[in-house]
Amino acid sequence: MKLAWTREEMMAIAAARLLPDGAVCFVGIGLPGVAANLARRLHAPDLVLVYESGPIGAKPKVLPLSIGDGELARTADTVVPTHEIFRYWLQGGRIDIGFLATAQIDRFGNLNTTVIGDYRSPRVRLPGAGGAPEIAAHARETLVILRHQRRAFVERLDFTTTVGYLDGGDARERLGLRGGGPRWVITDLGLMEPDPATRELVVTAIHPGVARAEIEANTGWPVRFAAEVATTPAPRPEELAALRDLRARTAAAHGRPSGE
Amino acid sequence: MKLAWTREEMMAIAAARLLPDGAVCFVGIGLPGVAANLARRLHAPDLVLVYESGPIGAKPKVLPLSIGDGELARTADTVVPTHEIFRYWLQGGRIDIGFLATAQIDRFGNLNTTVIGDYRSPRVRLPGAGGAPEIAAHARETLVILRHQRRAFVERLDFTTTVGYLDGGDARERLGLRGGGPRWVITDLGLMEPDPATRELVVTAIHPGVARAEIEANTGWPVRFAAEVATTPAPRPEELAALRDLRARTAAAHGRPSGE
Amino acid sequence: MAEITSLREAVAGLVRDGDVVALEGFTHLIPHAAGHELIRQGRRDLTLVRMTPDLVYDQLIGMGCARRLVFAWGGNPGVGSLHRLRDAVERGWPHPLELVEHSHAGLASAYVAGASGLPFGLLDGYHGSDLPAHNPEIRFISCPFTGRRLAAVKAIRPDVAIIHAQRADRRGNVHLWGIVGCQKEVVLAARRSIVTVEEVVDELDAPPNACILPHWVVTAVCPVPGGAHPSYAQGYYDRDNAFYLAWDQIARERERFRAWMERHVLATEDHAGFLRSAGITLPRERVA
Amino acid sequence: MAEITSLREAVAGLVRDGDVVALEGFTHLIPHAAGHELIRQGRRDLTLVRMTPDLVYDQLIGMGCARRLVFAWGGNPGVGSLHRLRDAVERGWPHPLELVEHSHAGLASAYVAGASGLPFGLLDGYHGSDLPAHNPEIRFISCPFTGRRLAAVKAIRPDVAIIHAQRADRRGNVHLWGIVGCQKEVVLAARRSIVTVEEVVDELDAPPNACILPHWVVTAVCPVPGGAHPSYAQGYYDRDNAFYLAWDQIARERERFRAWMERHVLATEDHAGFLRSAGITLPRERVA
Repeated sequence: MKLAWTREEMMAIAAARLLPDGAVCFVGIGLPGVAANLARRLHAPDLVLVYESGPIGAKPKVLPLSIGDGELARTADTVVPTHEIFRYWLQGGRIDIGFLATAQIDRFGNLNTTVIGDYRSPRVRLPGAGGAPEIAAHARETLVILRHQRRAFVERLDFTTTVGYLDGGDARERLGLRGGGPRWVITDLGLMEPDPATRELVVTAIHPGVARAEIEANTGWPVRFAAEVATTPAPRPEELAALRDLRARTAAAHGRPSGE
Repeated sequence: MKLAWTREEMMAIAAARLLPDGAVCFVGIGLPGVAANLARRLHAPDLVLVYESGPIGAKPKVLPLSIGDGELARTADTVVPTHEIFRYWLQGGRIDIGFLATAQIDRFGNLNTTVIGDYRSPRVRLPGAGGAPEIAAHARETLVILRHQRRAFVERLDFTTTVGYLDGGDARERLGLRGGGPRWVITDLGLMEPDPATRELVVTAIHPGVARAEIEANTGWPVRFAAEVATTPAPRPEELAALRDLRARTAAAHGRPSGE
Repeated sequence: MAEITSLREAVAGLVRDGDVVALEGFTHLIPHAAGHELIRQGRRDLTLVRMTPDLVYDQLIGMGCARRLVFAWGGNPGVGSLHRLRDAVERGWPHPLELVEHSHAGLASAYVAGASGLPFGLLDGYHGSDLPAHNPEIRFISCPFTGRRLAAVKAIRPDVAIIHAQRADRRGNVHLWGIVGCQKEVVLAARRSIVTVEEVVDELDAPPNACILPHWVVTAVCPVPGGAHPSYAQGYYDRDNAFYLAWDQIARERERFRAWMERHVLATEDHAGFLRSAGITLPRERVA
Repeated sequence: MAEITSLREAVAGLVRDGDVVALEGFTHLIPHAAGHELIRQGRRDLTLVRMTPDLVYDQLIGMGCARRLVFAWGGNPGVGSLHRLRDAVERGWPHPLELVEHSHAGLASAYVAGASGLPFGLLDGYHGSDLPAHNPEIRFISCPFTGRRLAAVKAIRPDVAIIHAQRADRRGNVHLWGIVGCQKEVVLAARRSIVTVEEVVDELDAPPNACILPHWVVTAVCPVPGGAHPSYAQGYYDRDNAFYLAWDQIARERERFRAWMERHVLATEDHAGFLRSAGITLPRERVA
């Protein structure tokens, strides 16, 4: 079946739907920017976007290519120093949703953005932690967005950059982290949520046109499915139109499609 | 002999002379403001005035009545938050001269601005520490200005608010304070400086028309005089004119004579 | 999230007896009108926090609203003593006042820690001073890298922060400028916040890095023109230095103080009524 | 105290082989021209410090200037990897690079500690992460009031801080606005500082609470129009997104990288020469 939308589009739209209007969202680098800005154009015009570079209340009209574009500063309610973002606004407990991308994730929502292979002689040197460890520690809840691939959904992280639920159960609480931890993982295949007791990520929704087997094949551990697995509602025309308009305006401004 | 100037004027002028052009001066509340602003009008037009309320590089045309007057903010190069003044600019080691007033001082330049009598049931409750403890700890050197009275120059402080040389010798260094400590004490009778070895304050200059006996009578410990005691040069006409003009403009602006 | 409301409603709804309340503003933008409203509504047993308790706390203390004072410098700037503060500390009138005493650097660090979600603030301070002996909220720790002894001050997290600012927009975003003290920090450190403003405008049009408190960190915004008097609001009116001088006489004796407060604060409805009753004209801003 | 001078003289006089050098600017105002000048003058064995090493450090690392990198996120923002950084870490080319790795919150706290004259910065961070196991400049301490475990990061005090700003006046007072990152902190934390600016003006006329570095905390001010390219200078020119994309190709192979750097950086006299040689036009600022 040829769908009228791509899985990339479904992923961005499914993520955008999870951002409630009026929430304060700390927008991590990469894919989160697309979904957060899409949400602002749909059901969440008062979603407050906070970027680690300093803008608070940014209202970009095109997707920024970086997390420090001039568009963010020009449209923000105010721009504060970077250290203040982390100390007053994040660590101070003012962020509702921390929205992250990652290179690797394990079944407990721990993230690796540091290295593939050994730290001292890595096979692939990834960019590093950036804001992620403290965003995931302090935001009231965390959303993680990434493409569903076996090399990303791994049995064992090469490096724990950012803590989700550690080894599950109440390990996160015992560590004393104040934020609630990963609430949703959004991929191009479906949605995962932590089991309330074990905190293992389980599939709770599958995007239209995706088979369970495809999720299993692309997850590096024996992935569990919730007792009731929903089918993600397909993108609505206004959602698709808003996303495509955003990308088109971004392409016109930057000469390329998106802020990914 | 009727002098053409008052001892108050001599004190302010003697203090102003000790502020070198280009130095960065943290201006404490009270008398320091008069001397610092006088210095700017005389030999030190590039004296940088930093006030604990936040103004950096203030260039007031009239004496402020408080250390947070609008005149300071309006004429400053920039105004930063109060906590930043203390953390980046003072504790960060950017202040050349900390300029303080006090209620009590002892022979080692320790200061009391907290209570007369017992802390828990004081005879006189004084305003408190304000910025003084850390100004005196971190400025490269400290100047202290106060009227020479027996109740102020005491054998023993009722309360040590702010450390000078503690009990003398290398006690200050042993405490680990990074600033150099009291360099001059300026009064309406003369100037005192710490003995290089014992760090006891000794009189090194006496203002014109003041007798040694008057200083002895107004100091609560057996005060020592340097081997060579200078006579402070009398106020020069341009110094007096600048001070009086400053006070006149202040009176016209505030309806009262000065920022004391 | 900020509600634009009257100061009376904001104080009634947000400040309770026994609360830890911080009215901030370093000489500039002192929330005097809010202090009066706390007095009118008869708040009791407050822990009052402030870098520089001046007239606003002299009034609250003299009217018996405070049980405890957390502070660094308590005087009438440029004039002299706070007579009501001294009367409470020296003679327990109208009742004893517990002191939690800091230096400016220490109290500022405690606010910054509160705003930063840290349990304590760190400073290279208090060495050799008698203050730590009288304040259990000052302790010393060792640097894990150098061994250097540093002061730790317990974070301050007020129940309510109250500040005055120049302007807010209709959503409740607040803009202040000039001497901004620790106002941003105290609002971020507090559970609830009240901001009185000179005016509510359609658009803030603030400079890019202006001191802005977004509406979602402010609980209530209350338009109170002249609400900082006798302090000042840069861009609106100057400091009323004559009032600071006059206060030295008004507050010197218990009876005259009580009579003045009863007549001008307790017997008036709001800040406009207070200004009329006390015959106050806001000093025009003098820009040299 | 700031001397207004050429970038060449400033680098020659103030940056030595083996120095700890921090080039700051968070996406905005990245001092690329200064990075080129460090390369032209052949500095070696530098410890490079930066929140977000991007193209500017890819170039310095690829040209063999760095021995050690202190950082939190090293990528080509919005594009992908830094190929020269990866080549140094993964294959030791042109020579091995020692990493001192932080999170943003940790490195920002280390700068703030440096600016504040504290030996360490405090944050509620790094809990459960593998980062502290690989970075001895991260330790944990206990809160003396609550017992809570908090991270301590060793303060960063660079020998030289290098930043780019929009404007300076003729005395060397510097004004920057928009995304200001940790630039003020890194200058205050450093022993010496170089600020390249778009222009030198007679009067800054900055807003009251603007981000200003007074001339007496800046060592050298160097007029370098376009000095942030391919980063941007708000109010002057936009980010050259096409260059960031192009860099991905230029830097992918060692030979092409070396050839490009030799032709456009080593063979040119200064930043104006670089811009001409590389055929760069500064993108006009697009204000929506």
